Amino acid sequence: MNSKKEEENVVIETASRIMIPFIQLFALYVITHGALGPGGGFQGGVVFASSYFLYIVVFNIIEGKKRLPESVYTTLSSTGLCIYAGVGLLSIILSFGMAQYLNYGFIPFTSHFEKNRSLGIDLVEIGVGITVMAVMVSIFFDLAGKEKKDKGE
Amino acid sequence: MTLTVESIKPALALACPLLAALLILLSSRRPNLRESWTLIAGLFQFAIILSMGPVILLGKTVAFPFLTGVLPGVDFGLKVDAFGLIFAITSSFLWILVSVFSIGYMRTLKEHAQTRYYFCFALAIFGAVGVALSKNLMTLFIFYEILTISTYPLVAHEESPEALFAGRKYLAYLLTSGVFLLAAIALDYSITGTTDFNPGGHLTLASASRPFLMILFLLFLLGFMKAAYIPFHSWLPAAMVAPTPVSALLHAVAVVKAGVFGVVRIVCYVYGTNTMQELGLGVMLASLAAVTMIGASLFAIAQDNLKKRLAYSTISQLSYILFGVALLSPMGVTGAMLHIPLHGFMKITLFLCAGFILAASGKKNISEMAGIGRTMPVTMLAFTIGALGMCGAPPVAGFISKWYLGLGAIQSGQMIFLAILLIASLLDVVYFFPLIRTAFFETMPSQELLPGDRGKTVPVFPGKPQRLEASRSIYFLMFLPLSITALLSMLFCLFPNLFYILGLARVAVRDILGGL
Amino acid sequence: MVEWLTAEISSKYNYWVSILLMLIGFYAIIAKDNLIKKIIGLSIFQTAIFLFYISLGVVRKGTAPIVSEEMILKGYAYVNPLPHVLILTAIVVAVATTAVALSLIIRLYEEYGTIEETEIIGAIKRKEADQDRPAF
Amino acid sequence: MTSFVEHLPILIIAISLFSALTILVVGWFNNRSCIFIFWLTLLAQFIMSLFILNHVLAYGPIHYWLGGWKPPWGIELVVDSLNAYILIILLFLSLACAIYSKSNIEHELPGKRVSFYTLFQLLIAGLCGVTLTGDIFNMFVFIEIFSISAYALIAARGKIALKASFTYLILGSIGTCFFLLGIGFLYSITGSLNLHDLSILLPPFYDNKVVKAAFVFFIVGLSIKMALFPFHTWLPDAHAFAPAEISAMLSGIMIEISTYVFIRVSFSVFTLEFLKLLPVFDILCWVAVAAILMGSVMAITQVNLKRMLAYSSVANMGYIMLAVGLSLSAVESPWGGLNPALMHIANHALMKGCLFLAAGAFIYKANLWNITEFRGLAKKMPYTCAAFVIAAISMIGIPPSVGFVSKLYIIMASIEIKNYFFVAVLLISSLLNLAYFWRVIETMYMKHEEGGRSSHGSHGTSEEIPLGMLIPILLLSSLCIVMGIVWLGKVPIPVLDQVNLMFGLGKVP
Amino acid sequence: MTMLIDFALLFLVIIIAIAAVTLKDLLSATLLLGAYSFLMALIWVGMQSVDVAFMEASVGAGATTAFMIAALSRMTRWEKK
Repeated sequence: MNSKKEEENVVIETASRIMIPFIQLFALYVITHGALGPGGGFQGGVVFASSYFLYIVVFNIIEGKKRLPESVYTTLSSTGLCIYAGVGLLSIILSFGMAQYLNYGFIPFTSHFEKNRSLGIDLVEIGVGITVMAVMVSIFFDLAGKEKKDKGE
Repeated sequence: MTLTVESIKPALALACPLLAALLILLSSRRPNLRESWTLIAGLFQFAIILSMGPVILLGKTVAFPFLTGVLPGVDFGLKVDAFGLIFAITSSFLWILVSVFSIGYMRTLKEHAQTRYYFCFALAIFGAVGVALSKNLMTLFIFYEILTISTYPLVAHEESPEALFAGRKYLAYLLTSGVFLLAAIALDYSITGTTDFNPGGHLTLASASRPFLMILFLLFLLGFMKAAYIPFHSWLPAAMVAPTPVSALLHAVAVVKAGVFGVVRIVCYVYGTNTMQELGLGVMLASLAAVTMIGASLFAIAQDNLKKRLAYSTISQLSYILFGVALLSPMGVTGAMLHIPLHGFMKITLFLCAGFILAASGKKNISEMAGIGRTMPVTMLAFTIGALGMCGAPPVAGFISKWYLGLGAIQSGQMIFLAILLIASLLDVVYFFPLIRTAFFETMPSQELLPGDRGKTVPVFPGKPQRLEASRSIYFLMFLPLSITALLSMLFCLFPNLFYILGLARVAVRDILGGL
Repeated sequence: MVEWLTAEISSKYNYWVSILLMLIGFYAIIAKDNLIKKIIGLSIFQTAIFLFYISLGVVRKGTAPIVSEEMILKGYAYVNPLPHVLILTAIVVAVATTAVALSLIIRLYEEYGTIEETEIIGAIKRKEADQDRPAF
Repeated sequence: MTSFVEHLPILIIAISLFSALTILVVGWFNNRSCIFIFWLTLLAQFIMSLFILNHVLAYGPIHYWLGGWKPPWGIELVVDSLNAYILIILLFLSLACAIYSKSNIEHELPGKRVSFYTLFQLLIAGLCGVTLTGDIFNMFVFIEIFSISAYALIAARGKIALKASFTYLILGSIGTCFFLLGIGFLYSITGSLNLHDLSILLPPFYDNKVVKAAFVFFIVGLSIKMALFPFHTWLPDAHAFAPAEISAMLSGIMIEISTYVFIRVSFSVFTLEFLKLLPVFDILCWVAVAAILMGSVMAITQVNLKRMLAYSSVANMGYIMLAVGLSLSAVESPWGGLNPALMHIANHALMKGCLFLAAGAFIYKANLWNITEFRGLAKKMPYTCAAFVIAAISMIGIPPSVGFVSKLYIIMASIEIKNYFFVAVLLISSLLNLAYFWRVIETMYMKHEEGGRSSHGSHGTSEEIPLGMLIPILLLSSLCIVMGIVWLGKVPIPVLDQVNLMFGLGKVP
Repeated sequence: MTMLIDFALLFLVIIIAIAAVTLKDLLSATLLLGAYSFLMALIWVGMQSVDVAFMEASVGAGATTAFMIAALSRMTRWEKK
């Protein structure tokens, strides 16, 4: 029974192995082009997370957890948010209290104010994307988690 | 017209019991220390309060503002005037005596939770003296409620179902009355913008419509339910389950006196005698008082339990005070003011006697007390003095106040009031006399098994009269205060100006009505 | 009357649909016993509100923004691409709520073995009656 | 040039988020240190809030434009005296609950410490956000943030709490959806979301039906969130079965924050002129009166202490909303305008915080839930019981406690508008409070355990809770008295006066 | 023409919403909810709010559905009554 199932899954596994990188690539595209077109950190993050959903659905949750252990996604989610909130703080710190929170123009990436601003926004988008990805995956693990671990084996 | 002296003395006087309460809590494991705090605080407080007497007699008032300006026109502050000082002197002096008595009583009966007892007692005195020294109704209300809450654990001290029921009844009545009082104060404030006590009153006919003022007076009257007038008196006999010193506190010193004190404040210092007269409220109050005086006396006759009988006697006696104020005549008001301390001294004598009898012999009911005058002669003598005072017989203090009350009734021109006063006094005789007769002139039944009262009775050997009073050294602590109060009750008749009391009453009446 | 109605419907059909959807969602929240169904209802309800918001943006493109001259003089110009951004946030919030609700449902199922509300309440009541204290 | 203090509002929110994440990460390595991060953050936030209050009182409101974008395009944080006041209450109570939670959570949810503190910190971030923001949509987002954290925190205990949390989730979501709809209506009319901006743009449309509908949506949505009488059904179970410090937060500050939002929306967005067009506030008064009576009566019937306290919260929300309802018509100086409402918000936070923490202490020590089980408790836990009594007395409204002061002010306000029915209801409700609190006190102090009296005098049986839990309880209970005296002495009134001045309430001096 | 598509989509959305609420099979209901979200996203594309549509498609139709299926995998599939 078990072996049969595995055989059946070959097609799906292969297909997903091919698809997942593309999904992730697309997610990265969405994240980085948030400021210009539709999309952004959040959507990209969700799309990125959905590649993991696919992985978990096709293989199983144990495999999924091996790929992305709890410690990793917890750290990722905090790192992402640290980037997001930290950039905001940086703008206060680097301008010595002149600029407001989230006023990215004051972060000296380049000498150009507006460029700084767009770079800052990109950074924030990346932060958001990482966080959303991690959080979505963690939610999915939590929801689908325990029972399968018990029954699946 | 009256000069105000700013002084910290009122605040100090209040701080004494509060500090004592804290110290009592802290030294809960060392009974001797704990009880000495009470006594020390009591002595200090009495000294401070008494020291204000001469100043007040000069017609000045002593004030201590501590929180100004919360509601415009209402400062939370203390102000001592003649009338307030009378009450303050009474309660602070009696606190010392009752404390001494308590020590003996509680130790003899090995009562539980003594720390709580002394703590609440100190708080109750804090409340009572606060009521006496309050500058306005708002401040008075605060202390009034503190008094209510802090006496609850005392009433329910025994923690038996009966005591708990009594405690609940006590709270239900008194906090409900507090609610009425708050409503009345708020209404008063909303129409006049002040709640200060003025000797002439601050409510006039101009401030609101007649029905409004009458309803307001009714609310105030309901608010001072601690005065235990007749339809709302039943909490007082119920509270008799408390230990006897507590009953003494409730009946003679703090609680009920705070009630009557409040009513007098309302009549003389909020409404003013003129407004009362014009509204016809005096007659109403007098009728209420008359009904209570006579009704409570009749109830008292039917009681076998000594403390219950004394409770009804208290209800009746309190109404003398209401009655005196309701006469709205100088003499009547003087009588009422005098009756507050004088009744306090007499009633506390009676209660301490009852408590001593209970502690020493375990007897609660009058029918069991046959011949007790032989085993406890001095106690019963003191009791007799107190009882005589209640009836208004000359060598005891009660005579003075009744004399003034009678004069007041004549002064107000309504002879029916005088008649009521006489009838009530007669009834007093009727319910006290049998007790004295039983105690002194009936012999003890030969074979007597003492009621197993709370398992703490001291055995009395039948048939052999024995001086119980001196049998144990601790009894001295109970024996002493009741002798002092009995003695003082006599002295007040001879020297009514002891502790400045008559003088203060005169000053107060002069302020209110412009002299006797 | 009919014309008014058709005019009303054809000009504001988005709103009518969104209100209809809200009612459907609300019905599910209130009337359905199943907790998952309640969540579905909640999702529908929320999405309907988003539809309402988006419709606002569309209508505003056709009509003039309601701004008086006085306000323009004061320097307030009101053409605002905000609602879209708002809905993005609101969608995030909605999915978060759903996730929390789902995890609650899972734990409820583990605890009581059912996801029907009345049965859960019944179980709690029974337990309380047994122990004479809260089911803890 | 912005002064340092002007950065504080955003920092309060930001460090709250930061610390939530830090706790999560640090929790992986060492879950004992979480609590210290949590404490430090809260302490820092509390100190910041003091600075903010000082700044606001001295120099006027702080307007902070996030990202340097000017409103109405950007998001704005506005701190005026109302926010600053609420913020201090919020952070103070959070601090007390945080200190309390160390021992309690170790005992109650040993395995979930890290996630508990993370969520707690998020809850505080959300509450701070709601308080500080000057943008109505932002408000919605923060409301959802703290609500979601609250759902999770309530459910932390499992079993019955799960059901309570789910009910709250459904009703809360409906409430916030209504709020969102209200925002949508307003936006469709004005095209702005900034609170101040809206108040400038709205006046021409006051008789527009859409604006009125928006207002009604706000009222209904927020009534659900603040558990006003007909919508209170979620509250008792949610408050009763959450961990103690969360109950304290829920009752003490969370529903009050919803009230704050209501005040903010009514007075800052729809200004006085609009409110005077509609009889909404009069209706609100009557609803609040119903809430007071209903809550008190239901509280009397409860056996479970925490559920009783929860119903008492329903009644207290009634007090606050009654005070808000009266704020339009009562103008005389000390009790006019929003004074009584704001006072009661602070007072209720103190009292309910203390009561719930004490109730949690009983559960912590002996798993005592029902009032009948409290026999002789005063002997075992003297300090906790004393604190409980003080807070209970304050709830009843015995002077000079805080409860008395707010009750007095609401009564005076009702008298001013000559509605003696409200006065009667307030007074009756204080008697009802007496009825249900005295039952507890009596059981704790006056009744004995089975086999009981023999253990008198033996002091060895004292089973007091750990100091970390005791200190916040004692702190809050002593503040119940101290603040009462402070209120009577009129000390914090300048803040409230500024609020009234800002909204044009009360008598114009 | 666009209006017609709009009408069709809106009509479909309502039908699907009703179906999602009434179906006894929770898994089907969940999937219908995903479809509902997706159609909603289409409608929003028609209203020129691509950004929101993208979000709804990824989050509403994607993540939410995934979560619900994950949750359903741990409990009963059928609604009682």
